[in-house]
Amino acid sequence: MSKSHMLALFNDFDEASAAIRELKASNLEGFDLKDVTLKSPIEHPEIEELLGKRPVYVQLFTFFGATFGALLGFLFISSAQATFLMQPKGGKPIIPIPPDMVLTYELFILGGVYITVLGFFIGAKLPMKRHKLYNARVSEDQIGILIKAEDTAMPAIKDLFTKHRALEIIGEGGK
Amino acid sequence: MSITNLLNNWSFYRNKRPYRGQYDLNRQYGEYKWAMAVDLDICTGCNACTTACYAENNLPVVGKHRFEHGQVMHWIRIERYWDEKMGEFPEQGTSFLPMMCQQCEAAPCETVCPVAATSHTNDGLNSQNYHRCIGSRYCSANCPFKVRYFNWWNYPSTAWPAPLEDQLNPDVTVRTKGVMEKCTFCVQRLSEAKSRARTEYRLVRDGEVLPACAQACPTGAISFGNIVDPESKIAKMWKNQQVDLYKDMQEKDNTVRGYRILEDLRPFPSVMYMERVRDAEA
Amino acid sequence: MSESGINRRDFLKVLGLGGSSLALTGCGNTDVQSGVEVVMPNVHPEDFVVPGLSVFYASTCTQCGSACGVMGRVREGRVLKLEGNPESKISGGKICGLGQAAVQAQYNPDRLTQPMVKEGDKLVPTTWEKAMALLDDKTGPKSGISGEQFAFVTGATSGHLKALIQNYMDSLGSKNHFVYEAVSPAIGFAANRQVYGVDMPRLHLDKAKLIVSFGSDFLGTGASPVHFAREYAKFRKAPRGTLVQIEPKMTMTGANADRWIPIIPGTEGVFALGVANELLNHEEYVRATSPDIVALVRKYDRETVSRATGVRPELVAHVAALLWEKTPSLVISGASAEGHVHGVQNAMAIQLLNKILGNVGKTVDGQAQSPFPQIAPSAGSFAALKAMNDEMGGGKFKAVFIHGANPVFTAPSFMGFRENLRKAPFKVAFVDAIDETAQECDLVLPILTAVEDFGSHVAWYQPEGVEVSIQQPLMEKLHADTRSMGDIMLDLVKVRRAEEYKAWPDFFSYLKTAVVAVKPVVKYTDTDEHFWYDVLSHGLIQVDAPQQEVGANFAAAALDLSSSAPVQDPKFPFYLIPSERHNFRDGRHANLGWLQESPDPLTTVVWDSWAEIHPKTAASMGISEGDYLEIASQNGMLKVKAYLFPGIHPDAISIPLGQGHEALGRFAQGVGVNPFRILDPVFEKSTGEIAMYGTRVSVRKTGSKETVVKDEGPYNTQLGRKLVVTLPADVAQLSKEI
Amino acid sequence: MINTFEEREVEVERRFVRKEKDIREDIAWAKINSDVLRSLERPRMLFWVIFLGSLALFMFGVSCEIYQYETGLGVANLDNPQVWGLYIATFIFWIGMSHSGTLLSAILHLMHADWRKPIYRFAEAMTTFSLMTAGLFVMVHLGRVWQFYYVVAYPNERWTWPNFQSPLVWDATAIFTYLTSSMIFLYIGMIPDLAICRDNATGFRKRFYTFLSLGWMGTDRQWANFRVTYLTVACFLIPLAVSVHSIVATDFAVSQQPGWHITSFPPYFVAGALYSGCAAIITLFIVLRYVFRFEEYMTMPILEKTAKLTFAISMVWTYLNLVEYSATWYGDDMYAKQALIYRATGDYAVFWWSMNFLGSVVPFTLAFKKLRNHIPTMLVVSILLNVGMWLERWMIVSPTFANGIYPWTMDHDQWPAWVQWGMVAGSFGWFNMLFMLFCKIFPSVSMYEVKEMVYHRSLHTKAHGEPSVNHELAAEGGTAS
Repeated sequence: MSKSHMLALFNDFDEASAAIRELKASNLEGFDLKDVTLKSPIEHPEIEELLGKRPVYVQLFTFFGATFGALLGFLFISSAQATFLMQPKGGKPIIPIPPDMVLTYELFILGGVYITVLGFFIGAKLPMKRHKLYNARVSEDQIGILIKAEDTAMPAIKDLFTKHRALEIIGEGGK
Repeated sequence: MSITNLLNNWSFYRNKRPYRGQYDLNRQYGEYKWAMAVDLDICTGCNACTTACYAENNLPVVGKHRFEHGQVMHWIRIERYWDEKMGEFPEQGTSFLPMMCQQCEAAPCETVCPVAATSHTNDGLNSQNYHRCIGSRYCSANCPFKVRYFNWWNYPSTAWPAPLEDQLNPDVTVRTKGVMEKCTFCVQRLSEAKSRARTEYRLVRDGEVLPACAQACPTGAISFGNIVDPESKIAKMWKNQQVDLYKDMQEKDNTVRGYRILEDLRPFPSVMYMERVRDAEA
Repeated sequence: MSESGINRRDFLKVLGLGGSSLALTGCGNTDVQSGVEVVMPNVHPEDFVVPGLSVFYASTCTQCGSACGVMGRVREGRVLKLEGNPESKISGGKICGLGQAAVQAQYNPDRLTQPMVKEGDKLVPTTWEKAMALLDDKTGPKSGISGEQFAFVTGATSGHLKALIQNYMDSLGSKNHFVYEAVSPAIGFAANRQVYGVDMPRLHLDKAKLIVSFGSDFLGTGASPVHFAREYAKFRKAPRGTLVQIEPKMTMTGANADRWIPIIPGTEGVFALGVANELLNHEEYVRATSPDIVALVRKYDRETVSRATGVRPELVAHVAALLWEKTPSLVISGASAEGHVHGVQNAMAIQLLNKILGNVGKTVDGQAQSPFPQIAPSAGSFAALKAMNDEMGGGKFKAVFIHGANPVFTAPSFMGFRENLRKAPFKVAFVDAIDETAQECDLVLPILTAVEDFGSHVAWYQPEGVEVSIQQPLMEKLHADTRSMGDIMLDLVKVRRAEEYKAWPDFFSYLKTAVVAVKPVVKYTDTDEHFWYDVLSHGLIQVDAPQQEVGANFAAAALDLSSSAPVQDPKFPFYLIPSERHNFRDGRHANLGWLQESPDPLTTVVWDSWAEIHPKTAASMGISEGDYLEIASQNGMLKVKAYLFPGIHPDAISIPLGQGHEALGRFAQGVGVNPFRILDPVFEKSTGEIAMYGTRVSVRKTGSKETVVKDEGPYNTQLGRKLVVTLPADVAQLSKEI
Repeated sequence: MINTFEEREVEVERRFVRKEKDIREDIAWAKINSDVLRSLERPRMLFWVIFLGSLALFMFGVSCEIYQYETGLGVANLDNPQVWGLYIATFIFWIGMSHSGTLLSAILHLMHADWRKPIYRFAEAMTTFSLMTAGLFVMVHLGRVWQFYYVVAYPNERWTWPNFQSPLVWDATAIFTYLTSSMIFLYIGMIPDLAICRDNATGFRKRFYTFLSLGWMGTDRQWANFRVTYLTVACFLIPLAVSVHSIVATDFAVSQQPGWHITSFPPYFVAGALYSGCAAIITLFIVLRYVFRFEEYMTMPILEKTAKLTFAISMVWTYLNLVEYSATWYGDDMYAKQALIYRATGDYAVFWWSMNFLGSVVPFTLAFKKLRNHIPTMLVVSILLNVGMWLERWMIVSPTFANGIYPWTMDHDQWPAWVQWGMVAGSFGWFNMLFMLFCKIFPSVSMYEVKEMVYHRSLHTKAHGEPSVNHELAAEGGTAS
């Protein structure tokens, strides 16, 4: 059994969501909802909901990034101060807490931001090659639904899309 | 391992300075604390100290134009103040104040240097590390006494036309453009004396070493020594004048002359001044 | 590479040189003659070079006449710094700024490094052979010059060089050795001779409880500033002495006074007599004073004195009360009291107070009597130059030698010294840097500076015994083509007296012989050689000598100051005070950068001249700081910036001496103005000295303005900060201090 | 005609609640793309003229720096104690300028203020570039700039570290964090737009945008991650921005100098930063609107909102300023009081009073609706406000040096040399250059967010109006009602 891709472009978001809703309800053989990818010029939390729970792990990265940034920051700074030939300055302790807190705070943010972005790239799988069925119109004003399904399920899906006034349906190999 | 180091010595690293016991004759690397006392009553304002400092510390002569722009490099300067309540004439003379780096124990300049070019030495000096200095001038901005001098120009190439450079003291660095410099209490002399003393298994004797200004001063208004040694003249003078190195604000009798300048900013200077005396009945 | 004229090999050499000279500055060999750093392994340093270590040699400072003993710090054959010689009774291990700067004279970039001869209007380099030949041609036996036709102008001299100069004059049969000092103590000496019978008594500042100084800047400029500063420090220790300073313009000493009293210039004697009058209210003082003097003094009642001096009447009584209260006291007269037509009388009137108060023998004492009159100091005077100038103007001199003085710069313009000097056909200057006088000379011979040369000095103020200060080279000579003044003089003496001097190939041997001859006087028993090295290592010979007798002779007639009232001239309403700066003196040190940049203690002005004017006067004339003023006397005009200075009498204008050079190199030239130029021909009547404070000037605001370059900021008070705190003397417990 | 209840509600909202729409709802998405992409087309002659002018200005600044580098900082006419001069003043100015980008993109994003969407992109670019400009001044003012890397905590065999107590090190760290974070933020936020550019570009530019857009396809997964990331970074950026200028304030506040040693300095600096940033946004808003004909996106209602925001911030700044003065005046710090009196009456009095006038009085023009909607006035006022804010920074730095704690070294007659002015001018050239390049390379209006705006508007309209077949029609319906 081989799976192939198909992209349908819609002009109307409501139709697109209706199409997904119907796909979800259809329980077609050889088709799984997780293989549906929505491509859109803007974000659509409401349609994403239809696609089921697709967890985002960015915040986890954020948490660890910020924690490690702060922790390592403080340890790095204070041990640097302690080993730097022990230079007392201005009557302050060799490891002065308030200045170190300022830097710890900055490193907390630095770690947080960097690792969050790293998490984003991992989560969004960026950078990636564009899908061969990518169509430039989804970056303009059309919404695209990319599905991956068994070849057997394809005609049914195609019908479904056509029913929902898909402007264009592009299959692999130009079908 | 630095984390072990941190954990083992945490309380030491958290000590605020100066703390009593920081300097101790029996403690290695704490047996010296250089301090100064300036008797304003016998300072005549003659500027011998200034010139001596030029000679000892390779200070550049900047010339009229740069002097006008406030770029003079005198590490010790004699200030002259008229009495605020002066009438038509200064009937009680004037006040001279030799001002050099106060070698503060809690030096405002040290904390702000971004590259740690200025920090405290074990013998209580506020050191200036020329080759580490990047010239941010923050230390000067934060110095309440304004005794830090910045090399605005490339003096080594202009200030000593040949053969004047032959006079330069080889013990003292000639500072290039872009670094901060200031009075060091003639640290080159102190190091030499300390090293000499070490080879003889002893401490530097009282009076064995003097900075150039103290050595030149014709009236002997500048006294200098190791305040850790209770037998030294300087320690006795500080004690007698009821000035305590470790106290930010002194409580002293009215009859006693010792004080430190700008104590309200709590820099804990290492230079004690002794009040000018004037015969009010004269 | 080839285009820039450097091939690879040269390039590598340069690299090698640069690298190793960096590494070796501490331990490389510096050729002291050329100053060139020699890159070579340090296996053979010179005897006196201990690489990396400083060696101290004792010598004598010649920056002023005090002859302080100094120690020169020598490192790798270069003298780096001077410190005081603790064995010297004069310096006591201390040194002033002026003394410190001697090393800058040594390394001065504008030093004269080769003999110069005048061709046309210009001085051009020549060789020593040619120079000495020219000298021989003009002054040698063949020239037929007579002693009358020869003149030698020097600054104050002492020691064996003075003896040698004297011998040279003798060999020529000349008596025309003119000892000239632009700022000379001659008037004070004259008064002292009349009163005490000596040039200069010994003043015990440390023993006095009260010092009343009439314009004596003993801390800054006087006879022996370093010594007096040390005495002053003792005077200020418990029981703390009180200093009262009476002068028209605040000097450094005045700045340290407990009471500073401004006075109309020239009326100091009147004030002194007024104080004497008050003192004579005490019966015991009357008993000790001769009746004619009492009668004279009685004329000076408070009101009269106040009118004459411009000082409030109660202050006259106040000073007298202080003198009554605090004994022993010491009354000193100084330059600003002496530099007047009646200067000697002023000084005597002031010294009279010492007599009345019984200070003579207590705080005023005799100096030690020097057993070596031939090397005793000859203090210079203005009168000497005046006499010389008059004779020179008559075209009398065929040859003039000048050493240690710069009369073209310091002689007032009314003398026409420069023009008269040109009348002499052959002028020779012995200098280490070309000054105004040398510029006028036909032959200029480069001599060694004090730190390169041997010599001996005797100060005219000896605090304890007699100190013969020995000067030895602290380094080899820096410039190969310079010669010791002593060597030159010895050569010149040998021209006529070769036989007598053949034993001494150079001045060093002459000096050594002469010094060794002192051995019996100091009861030294070891060998000559030991004595010599002993002397060199101590830098001085301390001789115990009997004290001079000090009398106290006052004649009422000599004290009459009734004619001393200042002449009022509406065209020139201001008194000119050409003040002597402690670092510049008569201006011979203006070429030292350190001194130019060392702020004047009171005004903190640097690198310039300025006119001090009282703020009240300035306000009435609309003058503010930095305004250019035209200060004109009958003999000239100076354009100089105003500095508002409260420590000056409102009727006086003060311009410091020492600046305004037209020569003397890059540090001195074009800096400030020279107030010597505009002095009026007013002379002290009994000595013929110029009355330095007798010139009257007018002041005009020009309208142009420029910043006064000074260390002082925009405020001259402490703005309420606790920087310098003043404690009343009765509260302070100095006796409990350490 | 109002017929139905829904229609009436819409009308009420149009008239009273949302008097004017920030942006028209009938803009077709394709038009948004083409309008914004148009700004990336080959520039006109005028662009090159201004660009070359900026370059020349920048090169002048560079030659000043070369001269100063060779000769020493003395050529800037700095002295003891006037050690900082215009360099640090202008440094704070540029740092302050950077804050408004964060305000618009992060704070207003969290607060769901939709009107920020068309203008935040260039504001954020402004943030990045003004930080880069500020960084120049840190370098320029160093005595030995060739050793600036000593400030960086890099591991080395000598165990030599920077002094972590120094506010300058905090500065360096904070600015590094801020610069990189805001660059990342700008970049991340731009990825969907870069994808649009990619899809519309050809040739070299296509490869360039393809590389930068990282293969963005607008999939649901990408959008979901994007949304969270954007929100999280925004959350970090707000405290970061506040901390950056607070740290710059501590450069002064931790020192003992009178006029600097003030507790309220951090909020005062932050307020000043937002203030000058907002004013700069107005200036650039007007310029971009005119140059790129962005009237449909950078609309008057948005300008008015920005102006209102600026006014509010100006009043915060004024308040904090007055707090500083009165705390000093009624306080017991003699040094600070003398310094304050000196500022008001001394050599800098003219600048100090102009600073107060420009900073506290001129913003009242923003209180008038008529003036808010008058573009030339707004242009002039926004520039004046920034002049005032620049003066404020100068008045913080220089008078304190001139009249510090120590009376002997007070220095009243220092005037910055042409070298300093040259570098200040050069910094404007540098900023201009960068900004102009940015506008020609990257879309200065966020296309996808404007689309969202239009989309949400139409959704909103749809909720109350009649259902429509496609969104274009819906938009039409929205305006018809």
